This record gives sequence, structure tokens and C-alpha cells, in this order.
Amino acid sequence: MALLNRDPNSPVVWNGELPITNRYTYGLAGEKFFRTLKDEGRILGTHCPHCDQTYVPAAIFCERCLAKLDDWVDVGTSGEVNTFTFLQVNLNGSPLEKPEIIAFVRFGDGGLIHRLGEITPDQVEIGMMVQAVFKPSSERIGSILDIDYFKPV
Amino acid sequence: MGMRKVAVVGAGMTKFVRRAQETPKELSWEAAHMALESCEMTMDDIEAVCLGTAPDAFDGIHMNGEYLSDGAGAWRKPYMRSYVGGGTGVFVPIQGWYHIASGLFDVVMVVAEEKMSSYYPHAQAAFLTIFDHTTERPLKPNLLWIFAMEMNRYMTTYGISKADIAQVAVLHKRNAADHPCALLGDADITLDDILKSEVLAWPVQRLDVSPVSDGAVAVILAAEHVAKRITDKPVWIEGVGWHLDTGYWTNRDLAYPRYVEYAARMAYDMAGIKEPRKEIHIVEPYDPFDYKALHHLEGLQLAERGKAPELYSDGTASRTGNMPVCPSGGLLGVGNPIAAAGLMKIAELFWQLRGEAGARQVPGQPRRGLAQAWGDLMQVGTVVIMGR
Amino acid sequence: MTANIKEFPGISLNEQDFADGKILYNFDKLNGLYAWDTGIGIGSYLASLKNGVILGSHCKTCRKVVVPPRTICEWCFRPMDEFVPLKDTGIVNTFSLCYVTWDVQRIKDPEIPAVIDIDGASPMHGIMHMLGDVDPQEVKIGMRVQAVWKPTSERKGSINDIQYFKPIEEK
Amino acid sequence: MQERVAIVGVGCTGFRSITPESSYKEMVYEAATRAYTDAGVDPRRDVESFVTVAEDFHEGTSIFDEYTPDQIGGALKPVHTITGDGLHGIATAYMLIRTGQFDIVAVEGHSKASNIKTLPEVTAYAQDPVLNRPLKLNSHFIAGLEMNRFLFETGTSHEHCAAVVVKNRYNALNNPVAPYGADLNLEDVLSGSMLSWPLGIRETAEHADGAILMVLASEDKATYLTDKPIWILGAGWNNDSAALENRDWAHAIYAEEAARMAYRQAGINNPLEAIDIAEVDDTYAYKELQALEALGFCREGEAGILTVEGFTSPDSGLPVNVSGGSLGMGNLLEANGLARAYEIVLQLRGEAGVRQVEDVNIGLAQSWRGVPSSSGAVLILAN
Repeated sequence: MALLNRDPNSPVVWNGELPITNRYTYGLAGEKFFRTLKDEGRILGTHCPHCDQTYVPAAIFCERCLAKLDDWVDVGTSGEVNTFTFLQVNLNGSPLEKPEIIAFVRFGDGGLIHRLGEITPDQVEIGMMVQAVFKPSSERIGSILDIDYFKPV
Repeated sequence: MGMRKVAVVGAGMTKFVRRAQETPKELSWEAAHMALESCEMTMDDIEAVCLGTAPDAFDGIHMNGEYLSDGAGAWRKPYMRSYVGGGTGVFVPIQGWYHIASGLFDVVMVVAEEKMSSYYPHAQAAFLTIFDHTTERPLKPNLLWIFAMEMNRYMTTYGISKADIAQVAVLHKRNAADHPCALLGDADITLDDILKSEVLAWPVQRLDVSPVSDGAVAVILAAEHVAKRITDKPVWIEGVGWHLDTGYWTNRDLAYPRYVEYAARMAYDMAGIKEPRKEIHIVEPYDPFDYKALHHLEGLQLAERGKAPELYSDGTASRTGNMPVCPSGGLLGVGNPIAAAGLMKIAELFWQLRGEAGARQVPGQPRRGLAQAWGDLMQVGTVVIMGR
Repeated sequence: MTANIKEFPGISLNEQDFADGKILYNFDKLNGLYAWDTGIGIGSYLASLKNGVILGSHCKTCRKVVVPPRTICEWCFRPMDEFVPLKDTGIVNTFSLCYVTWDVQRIKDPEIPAVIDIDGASPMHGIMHMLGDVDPQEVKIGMRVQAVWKPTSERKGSINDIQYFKPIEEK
Repeated sequence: MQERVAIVGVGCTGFRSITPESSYKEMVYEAATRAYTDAGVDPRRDVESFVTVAEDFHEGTSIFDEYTPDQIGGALKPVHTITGDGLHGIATAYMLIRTGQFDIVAVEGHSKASNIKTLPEVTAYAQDPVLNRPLKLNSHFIAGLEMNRFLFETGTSHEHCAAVVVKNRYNALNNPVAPYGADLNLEDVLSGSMLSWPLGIRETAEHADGAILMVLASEDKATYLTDKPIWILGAGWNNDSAALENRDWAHAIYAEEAARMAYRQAGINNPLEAIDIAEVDDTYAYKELQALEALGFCREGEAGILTVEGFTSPDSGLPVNVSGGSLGMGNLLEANGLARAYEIVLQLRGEAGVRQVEDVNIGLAQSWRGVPSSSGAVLILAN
């Protein structure tokens, strides 16, 4: 719709990037949740008595009523596979050599997103119980990756 | 049918700090939680949520509005995030206003959050990415450049000195000494301290600049019939205005913020204000840099062009003057978590007009105040006028 | 209400808290790569720069010549009427002496960014670029400057094909 | 306060997998010029406020709203950006006009997805940085998890999802602006490779570039400007939990809640009876089925069967995505909802050409913000 003609020698594109680098604190709830995961190999949630919801991973607030949560509960290390998928592509969109088995494992009214291991794709089922396999305590850094994967109970 | 009246009925905020431990969600929640408590309301009363946060680069999360929704109390509620760069903090209450004035909602929570420290190592570096990707970013510009160049143009056009401008930093930082959330309040700071601070990008020196900060602010807005049930002291939103100038910032006169003038005129019209200098009792202009407060006072028609420094030198701008400017301490004193800093000004007017500002209280029971923010490539003005 | 509130939320950390491992944190970096289509206006601008010409565009309705060139006039919302080659000289509209790089490194000799109103464009229509070959203390608003181009062989069709603008010697 | 608001002009450009001939500004200008001509308004004189929808990381620019006003006629006017879908933008314009302060408002959304060289990594940067991002997973896994649970709880089959692809890409053959029209059968869809099982690559909408602008007006202005105002009967928007850990994995709660809000405004109790045509999110094929159930067009588990039976085909009970949907027109990032609404406007005006559905009076458009979000919007329009 322009009246102007493009210079035939125009470059088609200009290449560039968004140079964004971040450092994230784990926050009030994350601090305690991940310290406990790292130091004690335990998974914590918080309970909102008003809404009767148990948040896992632990949250410092109830997303429903915005109450401050200080009722910390140990939810164990085994949970139910609520749903799962076999992811076939890398972060950059290229195909993965071997599909990754990713699951949402239910704990309390929340749960954790993680990989499943020691299992083949045809053995995975919604509703099966799986258990967190922790890295050796010396290798844990306070991260979701302190859990290596979840395996069938 | 006339326009629906909208009031501010509650407010809350976090401290503004250099590096917060809280996640962005948690900061939002702290402010939202406090705002609810301040007017004894619960989430059941909140019908919709409006969120303001400036570039995703700071919190470091793509689609940051979506990420922050649970912290802002938006779980299973109508929720949108609005965005006009640095002007966002004073825009997000405008967004809340139109939610209610439209007749679709009666009670809306407005939250503004910024966690600049998540951009690491230097929050300032994020600003490289606000420039045009093809024609400007290859020059490796930084944010100080455009402020410094605008300040220089302003000073040269009107013959304003560095000392004239430094008065702003002195007053605001002194005012901030009385703000419990302030990052850089200093009751004893002097003109000399400002003028002798490190030169960053002449004419900008270290103490001309507001600090990079983390924080969140929330306010609760209600329609007239609800507001009167909630509180005896609603503070009404009497006028709102916003304008966005062209993105071609090197193609306009940097000495005068025309977009702020247009935004102010829109708000004055709506509020029925004919003589702003007589009818505005407290003003919270946007002050990320000290000269910006002057620039904005002129755009807001509260001073003649090039004459805003006189408001500071003759005492008009002091907390006990005829038109106190930034009694909160402003961004220069309280801190500048971008979107949250703008909404802090709305919270300040709310407290001031209700007579609840404590040590910062402006005497004489002020009746009407104006808050303004600014942003993008020196191109947006957002204005809210509030009155008892 | 601030009068009634004793304690505001917000926990302040310092860098030492991170260094000492007092708190948990992680890092990430966006791999955000883009190839922005230059289009008619900016594509032609870049092609002209490669030829040592600063290109503007002209709106007959608004009687304006703008730079960088665009295909739409933002004031009358009509298509721009023609491209206009501009001079590579201009006037310093404003400038700064900047002692900090974009990634916050302190530098001894300042960078001198400026808005330069380009000769041939309408008044107050300029571009951002750097000044060079000049004593920082001598830079003035209103000063006349000229582009210093990279050698033809090194030009790539980029704003950096102009190295900087330098003062024009007064005769 | 103004009660009634109408869409009085629409314009688009695109939609193609690449658009190297124009910059995003030039592309948006084309759509804008068409929309303003369609509405018979001069943006500089008549349009009082502007709403744009955009996300910084999709543009490659922080504070992208800086660059929004010039190509829509909004310079030095009240312009603001919503970081949402185009339907959020329309809802915003709807609110602005209802305040009584504005008579004519424009809404713009666009996609230059082809300019993002690392889109999967950009999308992944929307995941929670502490809980999810360390796993370094392509965000399609979220759709895979959701689809699997949706199939499990509703008894929907993979074939049902593939039927959505067959229908929508065939519909796109009748839409001159849709780039991904194709005459496929179920086997063609099911034989494609997997993205995140059970989600196949052919059940995922390809991205496209394009721009859409719409002009909205108050009742007085709308009736003055056009003989064919398309009225907004209702607008709703909502979101489920932002956290992957707290959301409902099987149901599109955001669509359910947004529809509830929109239906309440429109006075609709029985959507299937009231609504003649729908354009819903199908950026993943299963999303169309999930949306149809959430919008109350059928009971849980029925949407797949209805699709296979042809109930959602253009000449049947409830035509869904006659435009081709996102599967046929392309995933347009923030502009997806505008593309859905665009088709409804054409259909309600009787201007949909060979794909015109007969006797349509009320239409619904619905959108979703994409992974990892759980938010979306619903718009109900009438002629």
C-alpha cells in the first residue's frame, strides 16, 4: 500500500537478539521448599484451612483467598501420575533422539512436573503411583533437579 | 446516562528495595493482601483484576502478565495486564477505572509489580532492548543517553542550571525520609551532595537518578454505590488521561512533553478543572530523574514552560507549600520499581486525601491531587486526578 | 493508612547474601534471536547507508521530510510520497557525555551520543548517533557536524556504516 | 455510560508463513487502512482511542508499545497495549466505549512469527523459572500433558482430534486469506510424527504472519457509520491458575468462566440454541473439542463424536471454524482471537463469499493465549 518503491539492494532482514539474562530468587516459599528438598529429601506443601487446599510445591499464599499460609505439611515422596506425555522435541524445536517421559505427579491438591525414569513408555499409565528418586545429597543444590526423576513404586 | 463514579477504597504496598527475596508473584501478593486488609475486603468481593508491570525483561519471564496472575489474586477471575512502558503505574488504575466505569464490574483490584533485580547483572542493560532494533540498537545505546539528551535539551532551551534541577532531588529525597517503604530517603541531603555526585552521563549525575528497585503496590477500586458501603472516606477518580506520541523520538522537540500536556488536558476536561494551578492541591509528577519532575510540571500546565524550578525555589513545592510536589518522596526517594512506582503515587494521594499519610501528611486537608507517569521512548503521559 | 501500619512487607537482600549462599537462586538466559523484516522504508534506508547516503522520506500533505524514512506519514496517515536523499551534515539538537556503557561498565573517555538534525530534513527531525573527533568539553547544542563514513568496502548497510559525526570546521 | 457497542470496520493482511516484503509497521498499516476504509473513518480525525495487543518477546523489543501508534494512526492519541489476545483487546475497547468517554476505538493485533528465529526457546521463557524451566523442556509438553488428561477424562479419541484437523484445513480451502488449506483424511493426520504424544505435529497449527485491525463504535456512531453494524452482545475473559501445578489439566476452565461472563451479558442460557456459528481456538486440534465442551455447546466427551459426525461442519448444526481456524489460517500469536472474530464479522455481514453460512444471526469467537497460559477470552457478536 506504499507509494514508495523499495531499493532493490535492500537487505531483507536485520538480524539481532534480545540479550536477556536473569537471576531468580526462590522467594519466601521456595526457599523453605527447596532447602527441605535439598537437605532432607522431603517434599513440602502448605495448607489453606479456609479453602481446604494443599499447595504443592508449597506456596506462601493461597491463590484462591490470598491468605498467608503457614501450615506446612510433608506430603511424602510418592504421588499419582495425573497425566503424562512423551516429548519428542528439544527446547530448540529439533527432534529428540529418544522421547522424554514427562508427567504431572499429583501431591495434595498440587503436584510436580518431572521426568519419569526406570520405565518404558508402554508401561506408563494415568493413575499409577510413582516415587521421587533423589540425587545423592552431596550433589543436591536446591533445585527441582535435586529429584533426578520419578520411578514406579 | 451520566458516567459511573469510581473510587479508590483501599491500598497496600511493599517496601521498595534494591533486591527483594520474594518472587514477583510473592511481591504482587504482599501488596494485594495488604490492600484487601486495608479495606476489610476478601477475594470474594473482587470481581476483576488489572495488572501493570513494565517490560518482561525485568522479571525475566515471557508473558509475565500470565505468570503473575495468581499472585495478583486473579485466579479464575477476569484479568488483563495493560502496558504503556514507564507510564504503566499510573495507567493501570485507569484500566481499573474503565473496567468499573463501563458498568461491567463494581469492584476491581489493581496491582503493579516490578522486580528489576531479576535482570542480572545490571537492570539498566535491559533498556538496550527498548530502542529500535534496526536503526538504533546497533549503536549500543543505554537508557541514560536519552534522559541525558532530553535533560540537556530542556536545560539549554530554557536556560536552566544544574543547581535549579538538583533542588528536586533534594526535596524528594528529604520527603522520602518520612516514607516507611523508601529506599533512598535522606532528611539531611543537600544541594551540594547532588551536584557533587558522580557524573554518569552528563548532565545526569548519580543522585539525579532514581534507584533500580523491586516492589509492588495494589489499590482497590469500587463503583459509587459499593464504595460508600465500604468506607466513609472514598477517594474519587475525577479524571483520567493518557496519550502516546510517535515512536520516532528523534523527530520531535525534546524540550517539552506535549504528550503529557494532552494527557493532562484530557483528565482536566473530565474532572471539570479549568484552572489546574488553583484546583490541584497535591501533585505527584513522575520523577525517575530530577529534571523529569520539572518537565512534567510544565506539561501538566502547573508551571510555565521553563519556570518549574521556581516552584521549588519559592517553597511552593514543599510539603507545607501551596502545591506540594511528591510529598511521598517520589521515585527519587522511595524508589523506582517501574510500574509499582507509578501506582505508589496513586496510593500516596489516597493516603494524603484521607489524612492518613502520617509523618508525610500535607497540612490543610488537601481536597484534590494529581498523579502522573511517563514512559516509553519519552513519549507517553498518563494522568489520574483524585479528589475527596 | 501508612500512619497506622507499623510493618510493610518486603525482604531486602544484598549481594553478599547471594555470595554466601544464604539464599537460593538460579540463573537463566534467553536465547532470543530474531530476523526482523526490514520492509520498504528501513530496507531502503539501509541500502542507502551502504552507498553513503542518509535517506529520508517526504510527505507532501504535511510538507515534511522525515528521517529515518517510512512509507506512512504518522501525522496524516497517508502513504509517504517519495524518498529523499539527505545531506550527511546536520546540527547537534542535543547530546550527552556518557561515562557508562550500555552494560554499565565505567569508561574514562566519554561516549558522546547525540540527536543530529539532518540537513534536508524538516526542522527538529534527526537521528541518534555518536559524535567523535571532538573534545567533549567543546561540544555544543547547535554545532554543525558531518558524518564520518566507513570505507565503502567495509559498509554493510547499517547505521554503523557511519562511524560517527564530527564537527565541521568553521571557515 | 453507553450500553451498546458495535464493530463497524475490519481489515486484515496476511496470512502467510513469511512476509518478507514488509516490515511489521508496513504490514499493520495495510490492515489498518483496509479497516478504516471499511468503517468509513479517518483515524486521525475520528478514532478517539487505540488498543493494541502485543508481547515484548514476540516482537524482540522491550516496551514494544513504543512502536505501536504510528502505523495505526494513533500518534499523540490515547493508545495503550494489552499483553493479551486480540479478544482481550476487543473487550478493552468495548469497556472504553461503554464508559461514555469514547465513541470510536480501534483494536490492532499482528504476528511476525516468521521473524522469531528461536520461537520455541522464547515460548519456554514463559515457564516458571524456578519450578519448571530447569527441566529444559519444549513447551509443547504442556499441551501433551493437557491433551492426554483431556482424552482420559472425556473418553475422546485421537481420531476425534484428527477429525478437527481434517475439517478445519478443508474449510481453509474456501478462505482466500488462509495459507494452510488442504484436503486430508484422518490417516494423513494420524500418520504425522509426534510432537509430544499423544499430540501429533499435524494437530498443531503452523505459525503465520499477518495483521488485523478492527474499529468499534458506540451505538449512535455505529448506526451513523454503517448499515451493517455487528453488535457486541457479550465479552468475557478469565484464567485458571498460572501455575502448572495448580491447574485443571482436563478442562478449559478459562473458556468456561469467560463464556459464563459473556453469556450473562448476552442473556444466553442455551448456547447451542442461541448461537449460529462459532470460531474457537484450535491452535492444537484437541483445544477445539475442549473449547466446545467448555463453552457449553455439548456435554463432556461429546465434542469429538459431534465432530466426526459432521455436526460442526459448515453446513451442519453448529458450524465451527468455517474460516479454517488456526489450523487453516495459521497461529497468529496475539492476533489469533482477532482472526476468529474477523470470520464471525464477515459471516454476520453476509460477506464470507463461498463459505457463507446461511441464516446466521449470532456468532461466538473464543481464544486461548497458548502454552503455558491458562487464559482466554470469549466474544459474542450479532448482526
